[in-house]
Amino acid sequence: MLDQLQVWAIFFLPLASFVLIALVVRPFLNHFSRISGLLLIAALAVAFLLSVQALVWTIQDKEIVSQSWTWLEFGGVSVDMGLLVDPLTAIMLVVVTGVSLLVQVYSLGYMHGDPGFSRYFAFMALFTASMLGIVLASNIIQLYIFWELVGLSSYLLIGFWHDRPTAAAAAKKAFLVTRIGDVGFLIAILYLFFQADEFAAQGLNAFYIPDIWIAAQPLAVGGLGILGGAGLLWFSLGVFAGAAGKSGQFPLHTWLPDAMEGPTPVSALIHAATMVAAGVFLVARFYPVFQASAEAMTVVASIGAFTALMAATMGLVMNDIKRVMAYSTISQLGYMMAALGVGAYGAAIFHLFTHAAFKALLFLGAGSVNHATGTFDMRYMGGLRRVMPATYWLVVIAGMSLAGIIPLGGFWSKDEILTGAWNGTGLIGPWVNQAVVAALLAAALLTGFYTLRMIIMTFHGEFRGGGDKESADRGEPAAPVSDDHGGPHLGESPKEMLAPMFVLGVASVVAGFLVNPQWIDLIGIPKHWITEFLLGGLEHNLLPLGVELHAPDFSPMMALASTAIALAGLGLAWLLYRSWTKQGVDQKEPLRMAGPVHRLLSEKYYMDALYEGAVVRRFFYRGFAGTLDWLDRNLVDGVVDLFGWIFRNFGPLVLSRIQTGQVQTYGAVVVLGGLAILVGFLLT
Amino acid sequence: MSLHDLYVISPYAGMAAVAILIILLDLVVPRKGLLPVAAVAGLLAPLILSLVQLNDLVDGTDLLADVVPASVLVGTLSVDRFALFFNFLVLAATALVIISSTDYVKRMQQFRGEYYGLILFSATGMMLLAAATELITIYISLELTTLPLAALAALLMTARSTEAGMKFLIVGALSSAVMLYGMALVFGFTGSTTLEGIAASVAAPGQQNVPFGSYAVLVGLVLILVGFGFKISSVPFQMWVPDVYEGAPTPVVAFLSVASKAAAFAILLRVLFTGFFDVSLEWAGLIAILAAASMTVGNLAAIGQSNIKRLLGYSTIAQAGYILVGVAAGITGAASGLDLPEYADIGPNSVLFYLASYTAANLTVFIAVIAVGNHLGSDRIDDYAGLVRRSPFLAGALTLGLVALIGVPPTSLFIAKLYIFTAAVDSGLAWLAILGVINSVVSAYYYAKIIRIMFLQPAAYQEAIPIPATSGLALSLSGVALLWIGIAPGYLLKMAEVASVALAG
Amino acid sequence: MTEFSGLLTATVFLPTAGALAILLFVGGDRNIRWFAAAVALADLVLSLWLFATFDRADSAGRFQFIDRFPWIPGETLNASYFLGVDGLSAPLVALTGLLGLCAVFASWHITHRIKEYFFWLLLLQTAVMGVFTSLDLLLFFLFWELELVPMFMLIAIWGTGRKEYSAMKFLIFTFLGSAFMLVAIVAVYLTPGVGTFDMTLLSTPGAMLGPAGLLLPLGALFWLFLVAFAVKLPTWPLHTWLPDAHTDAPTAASVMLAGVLLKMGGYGILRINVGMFPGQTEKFAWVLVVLGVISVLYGAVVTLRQTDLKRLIAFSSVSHMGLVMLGVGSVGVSQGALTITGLSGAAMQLFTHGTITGLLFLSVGLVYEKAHTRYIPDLGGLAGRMPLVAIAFLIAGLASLGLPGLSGFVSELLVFLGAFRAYPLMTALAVLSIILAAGYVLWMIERSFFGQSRERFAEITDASPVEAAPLVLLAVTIVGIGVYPSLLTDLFEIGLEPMVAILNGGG
Amino acid sequence: MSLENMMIVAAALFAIGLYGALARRNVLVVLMSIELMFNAVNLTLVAMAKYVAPAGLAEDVVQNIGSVLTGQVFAVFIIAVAAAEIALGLGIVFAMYRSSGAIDLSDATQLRN
Amino acid sequence: MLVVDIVFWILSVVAIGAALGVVLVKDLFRAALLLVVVFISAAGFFVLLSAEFLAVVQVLIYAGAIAILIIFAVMLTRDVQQGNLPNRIQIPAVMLSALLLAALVWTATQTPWGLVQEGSQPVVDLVQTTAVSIVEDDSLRAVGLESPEEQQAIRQAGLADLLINDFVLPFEAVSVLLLAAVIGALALVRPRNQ
Repeated sequence: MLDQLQVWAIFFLPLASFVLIALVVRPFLNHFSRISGLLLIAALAVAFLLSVQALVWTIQDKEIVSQSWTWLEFGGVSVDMGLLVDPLTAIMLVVVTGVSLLVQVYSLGYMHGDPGFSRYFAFMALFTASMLGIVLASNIIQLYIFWELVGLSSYLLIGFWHDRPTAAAAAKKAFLVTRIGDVGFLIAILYLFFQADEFAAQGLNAFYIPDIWIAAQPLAVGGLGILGGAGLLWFSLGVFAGAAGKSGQFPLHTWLPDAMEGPTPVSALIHAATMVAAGVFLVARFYPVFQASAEAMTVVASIGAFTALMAATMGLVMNDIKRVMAYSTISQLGYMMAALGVGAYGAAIFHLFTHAAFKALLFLGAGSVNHATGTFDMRYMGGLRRVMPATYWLVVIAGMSLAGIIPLGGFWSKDEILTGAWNGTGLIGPWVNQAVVAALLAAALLTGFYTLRMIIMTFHGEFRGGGDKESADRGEPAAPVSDDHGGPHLGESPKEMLAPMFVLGVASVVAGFLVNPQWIDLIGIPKHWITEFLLGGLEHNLLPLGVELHAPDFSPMMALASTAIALAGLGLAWLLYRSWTKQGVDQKEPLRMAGPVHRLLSEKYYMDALYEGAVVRRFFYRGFAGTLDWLDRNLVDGVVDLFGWIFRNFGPLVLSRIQTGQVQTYGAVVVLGGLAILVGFLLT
Repeated sequence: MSLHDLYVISPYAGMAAVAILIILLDLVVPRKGLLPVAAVAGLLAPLILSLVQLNDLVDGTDLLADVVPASVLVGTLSVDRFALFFNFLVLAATALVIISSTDYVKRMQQFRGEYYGLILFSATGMMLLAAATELITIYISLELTTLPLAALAALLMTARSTEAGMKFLIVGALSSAVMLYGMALVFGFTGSTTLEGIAASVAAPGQQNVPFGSYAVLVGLVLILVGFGFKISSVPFQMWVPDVYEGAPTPVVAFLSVASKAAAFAILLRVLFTGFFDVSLEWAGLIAILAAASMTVGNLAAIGQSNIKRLLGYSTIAQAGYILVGVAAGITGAASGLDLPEYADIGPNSVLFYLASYTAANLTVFIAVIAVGNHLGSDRIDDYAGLVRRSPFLAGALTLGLVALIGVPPTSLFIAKLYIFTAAVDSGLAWLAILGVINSVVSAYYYAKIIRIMFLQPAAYQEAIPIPATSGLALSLSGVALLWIGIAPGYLLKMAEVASVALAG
Repeated sequence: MTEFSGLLTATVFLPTAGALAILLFVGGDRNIRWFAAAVALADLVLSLWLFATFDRADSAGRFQFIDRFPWIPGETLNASYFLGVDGLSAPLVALTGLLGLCAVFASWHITHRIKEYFFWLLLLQTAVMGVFTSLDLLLFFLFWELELVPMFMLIAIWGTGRKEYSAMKFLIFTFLGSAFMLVAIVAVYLTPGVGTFDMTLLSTPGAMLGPAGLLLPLGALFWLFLVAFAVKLPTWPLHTWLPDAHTDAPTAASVMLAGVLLKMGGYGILRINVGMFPGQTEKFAWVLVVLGVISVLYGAVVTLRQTDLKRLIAFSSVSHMGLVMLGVGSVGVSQGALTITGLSGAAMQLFTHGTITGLLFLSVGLVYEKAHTRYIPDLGGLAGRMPLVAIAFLIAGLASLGLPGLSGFVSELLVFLGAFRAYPLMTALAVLSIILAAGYVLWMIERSFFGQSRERFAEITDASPVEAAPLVLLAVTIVGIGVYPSLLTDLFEIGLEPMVAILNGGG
Repeated sequence: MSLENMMIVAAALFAIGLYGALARRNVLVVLMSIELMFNAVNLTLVAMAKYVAPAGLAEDVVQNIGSVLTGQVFAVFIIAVAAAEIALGLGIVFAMYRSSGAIDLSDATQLRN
Repeated sequence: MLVVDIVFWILSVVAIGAALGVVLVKDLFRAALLLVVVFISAAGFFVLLSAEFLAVVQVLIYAGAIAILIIFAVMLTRDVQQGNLPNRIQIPAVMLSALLLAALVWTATQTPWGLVQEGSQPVVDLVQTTAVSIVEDDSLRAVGLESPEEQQAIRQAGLADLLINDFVLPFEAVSVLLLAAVIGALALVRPRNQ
């Protein structure tokens, strides 16, 4: 009972902070808005500790008895709000509370002086609570609820500076694009209810996640096969659509770069570490279902790999530091999806874990840089290495981790994905595995390139004027584009900001190896601890499909290859950008020599233009909706008004001809009427 | 004539006597304000007499039945509940019209006695009409109803008023000539002028393949219907209505639109149901078509009218159409595939109920129009702009009346329409019911237009419109009546039901 | 035959009494306002009391708080005054009470002909309450029609824009619809062997199949009723009165119109079409679904094109009310037993949409009152100037797009779940509307509340306490239902269970 | 001379009266024409009284003999009413003449749509 | 019989001709005079139809009173007369009248009228003429009425008797009607005070 309460507390602590901030602090204590931040940090600190506690319990295989609360009951099925704590959950709990805690501490400095300080922390609290809700949910509808609430928080936080039109538009776009995916998710849920009677016949609840796992186990291996065949495939694809929307997978990735309009810590927490990873989590959560469908797995793998590669190419040419990171995030999420698709379940979550650390750090670094320069445009940065050395080195560590340089965290997880993909699980066709590996390796090359390009443009060379120069170039009066309201000041960031970055830096360096030692049992941590731990949890829940559920052994060849490729990417960037930094702002981008390709990439493959310009605006909004609206105004109403016109003009047009005032016509009509009646009678 | 005969005709004689007394009073009393008081007080006489008769009727169907020796009145008159129902209706309408006229009549320096007298004469005719069962009596009563109204229409002596009187007289005389020819033919064929005798003759098998059994009855009945059609203002005999309504003094129009119409429907029912019941399957179709035409033409024409009296004229044509639905629905047989007609469960009683409800509603409207017109000196709808500011009471009452005419609950005509359309559906005339309902919707357009103008348009003048106590009283009475019928229609329904039993004999 | 507890009668007629009192006794703008608010509050308390004390036990009668006595006795029109609530109507009565109070508060700024205004407003409330509680068809129709005049007046006098045209259109459309209903009511009554207007009797299986056969085919009756309700709901293609009426109505009228008047249509479909013609409902379920899906999608698409805030919300109502049709269409389930899900969702949608559009219209009313425009391209940046209104609008907007945790989600989910079992493909199409809904709601919020705040809105102030009261009331309801929907669904299920049982038994 | 012949002559008079009532502008001519129509009806009625057996006459001529006069009675009443009608009609003609100075029906069209 | 027929045809020609004159003659005064001719020929018809009493009434009321009234009216309104002009709907009026005539003639000829049996016709004629002649026993016997009871019944049958018995109600009503009409007419023609 106590266990259960403690786990619930992880969720309720941030929620309570949200309620407190929204209903008490913001309306009544807004002068002491700092309370909001401290409140949330305190809550998250406790939540983090409880999460660690939960992790420990899970490791110890301690059953956390969960009671559930019936939220809604209809048609013989009840929607019970409950807890589902398995290894996946436990790790996600730690990641979410941990990163969130650090980001909140960072925000304390970053958001200092913003008039919406309390609102910011309220939203952050809501987000964290919702994210934890997703992670803890034992019921698919419960999960969907928090899934949407996470989308809401993301919307609110991207549009935090709602007076900026771009931020408002980006928030809307984020919500809308993810919602397209959610339609799939929702239809998947509807399909479950469609089958609810068959679930019930086996004593299962169609919405209870473990029951769904059971239902999806094929008859061939002794499962129930309630979900099977086309139904299972469509269910999986529906769930994946939801995941793809949240995780920015092609073709629903376009919202994520725009989402960088939000405050940078938001990008760090939501659009790098946690929420976007929720898509990966969702697929992982329903992995037992996906696994039963080779087609679904193939789709997940191909989309993931393709996204990883494609997003990386766009990352090459961006000038906005956060957009580079955003494309990088999409790319890395593609890695994770691909990993899930090829069956490297443990590796995918492991990568999620390491990625959370280094990508959050990168974003916080970007925030720090912005804090100093007042811009996100790397063309106006440069030379920051000297003024903010701590930031510089932390970003370098995170960057190298991203690029996959041994022995940083990113290396280990990426390597395990590649190995897993290379080995395959036999669930999907081998050609898919090969294609995935090829795409991921190509992406690794590009990752190295854009990472170093970003570091060089930002930190090396001469300082190129920052936000002031940018405004001047645009011909705007010095309207600070800066996030923070203290005004740019070229220098190191305050301690509140650096401290969390430092913690993340440490994590980026050591965590990868510590939690997942490849060769040896390291100081009591067993080999392949995290992947085995996760796979253990998974094994619990599914019937053997003849699939090897163990982490692949470390493959030196793969490690060598990936490292070489990463280094190649770094080297290429060094060659191209080393000299560029010495010159002025107007220097031509070296990549421009790629000509149309550069343009294609800069224009993001014209996908935004296609979606927003052609499909949504021109075809749908102007064409389709416009036509319907016109018809609605003119056709239906027109007919109605026509009747009105006829009625109104009956008098003037018809009546005045007959009702002339000449009384004898009246008499004539009387007689005519009588005669007409007679004739009528005689005719019938 | 025996004493009993005198008792039987006493309400009618009483009414005529009141009329004569008022005219005499006019000659001797200098204060003309007493006249309406005397007239309304005088109405108590026929009222009480009618009540006494009603009391006597508890077990019988007709005051003249079972009288020994047989009364000389037998055949010409049937003082039954049906007739008494209309006595009360006509008396109520007459009283309200007289009360609401008092202010209006002040315009006339002279002839106030004649005015009230003629109204009372006409009312005498109406009451007789409801009781008449013989063609000659019917004809005389009809003329007694019509001729004073023609004089009244012209009584303002303005060009418009005399034009209205003239039109009413000419169309009226023309249709009564046509009707007379019809009566002659019917008389000639059946050899009788009593409805009873006619019914007996009509029931006999006639010529093959000739509607109504013979050309004489066919042509005769159609020509008679022309005359009645003129009185009830049914299409296509309706064309005089808007002109006369516009030109005649408003209280007279009010009287014309309710009492005269009610009496005409009474005789229509009496003739058709008592005299021509055996051929009813043939005339029911005709009545249904007339109903459909009246509703539709009346409503379509009313849209776009700018004079409220004219609009109400068209509206009354449409209302006649609704009532005709009830007449047509009185007969079943077509629906049940029978060769012989049968009395419908709901038939004439729906007509009676509708007439009473309509009287309350239309009088409410007209009394308000009289009061407004008196002050404004205009009947243009546009001049009603902002009425609600100038006289909330009048605007409210007028709205109530108009809403009732649309047929919106909880007003009298809602139940009445419901009842009459119920009758139609029950008699297999669902199409007519649907058409009627659609027509009600169309009518909402122009009734609501008046409401809209009263409530929405800014008033050209701001000064309040005083409401004379008499108009206030009359409005309250009719308004309460229409609400009362709408909310608790049980009693009136019962009365109508009992009254219509007399028709079936 | 005669039963009288009086509570329901009091709930229904208290506003009328208040209206008459205002007309006759209360003077002074301030007094009138507060008096109206007191009446509305008292009525809310009564309706909540009904809601709270409704006996949910299995043993309790289906209809409770019955007030009944003969109204038009006799053979020709055997009607009674018969009020009562069941699980379906009790929440709707509470909703009416709630929105009634909000409407009074929303009318605080009215100074033009204030006496009449509150008279009509309170009268309207009686009419709507009457519709939800009548158990006699004739009485039902009476209240149904009674609502017309007050609404017409409210739009035509206190409206804006082409108010008279819109009021007239509203009147004619609704009147036309109810004309069909009247014919149906009469035909039902006259069906040999029926002879009653008692809705509880008519809802028993086979009640309409008299021994001597039918007067009109059941299908015809079903459609006659449906047309009336579809106009009110409104369903495509009978919806065109709604945008005009909403756009031009004053705030309080919009609130009542969208909040409860449209619900009368949905209630009618559930109570009469489903309750009395279960077989026909099953037979024509596919038509309902097709109409529902068209309404949902068509409404949403056309909504996207609107530039007037109120018109936009109005069209979104078309879309959302399509979901009611869709939910009712769930009875067309082809395999397995029918569950209550879809119907329950439809009923929930009535309630939740009532609160949501109510709140939307209240907020828009405040925007219009302060900014003097509802034209979206002219607005912008209002969130900074009127955060309270912006939050209220945001909550309502998000609820409207079906965000979990807010009330709209529950009803949409239930409708989709229920309908998917019957018509998976059509329902999947309807699910697309959640994208469109997000599109127009967020676009509206973005353009009117977000963005740079404009010079000319510099003087705008946030909602005053009186203005904020209804916002808070509705926002709390929306969140409350979103978090704890069982409060309502349980009750709706009590009300709908007998219908489902009949459908399953007869199907 | 027979019933048919008399009726045909009466019908001709009726039709002529109708024509006059409908097609003549002068209100006095119209009134006269209406009198023609009444006369035609009277002729018809009297002819019927003479030639058509009233109800019951076939059974017992003597007992029901009074009913052979019904047609004539009808005619008497019509004559009386016609007199009243013409009197009132002329009254209205005078009133009209005084108020608008014209007795032409085609000019009396103030009231119209 | 021949004489009666000849008279009938002469009267018919006169009546129809005069009636046409009434509606067609341009001079109103002549029209009014022709109306008198029609009235008098109608009285002639009445005599032929054994309604002597009616013939008298016809001459007295129509030719005597009504026609004189109309002639007065014609003379009083002489200043505004432009003669007897047709209006615009003359052609439709002719057509309508012709159609109505056709309908009425058709009805008259196609209806199986229940005619008086040959044997009863003399009795009927006798009764109908009693209004203006004294019934002699001879004439009663001449039509085949022999018994005193029958003779008594015939003697009692008469218009006056009917008017105060079977038709007493319309009789009283028509008197009220005449009164009302007179009051109405008087109110309309009396000079105004102002």
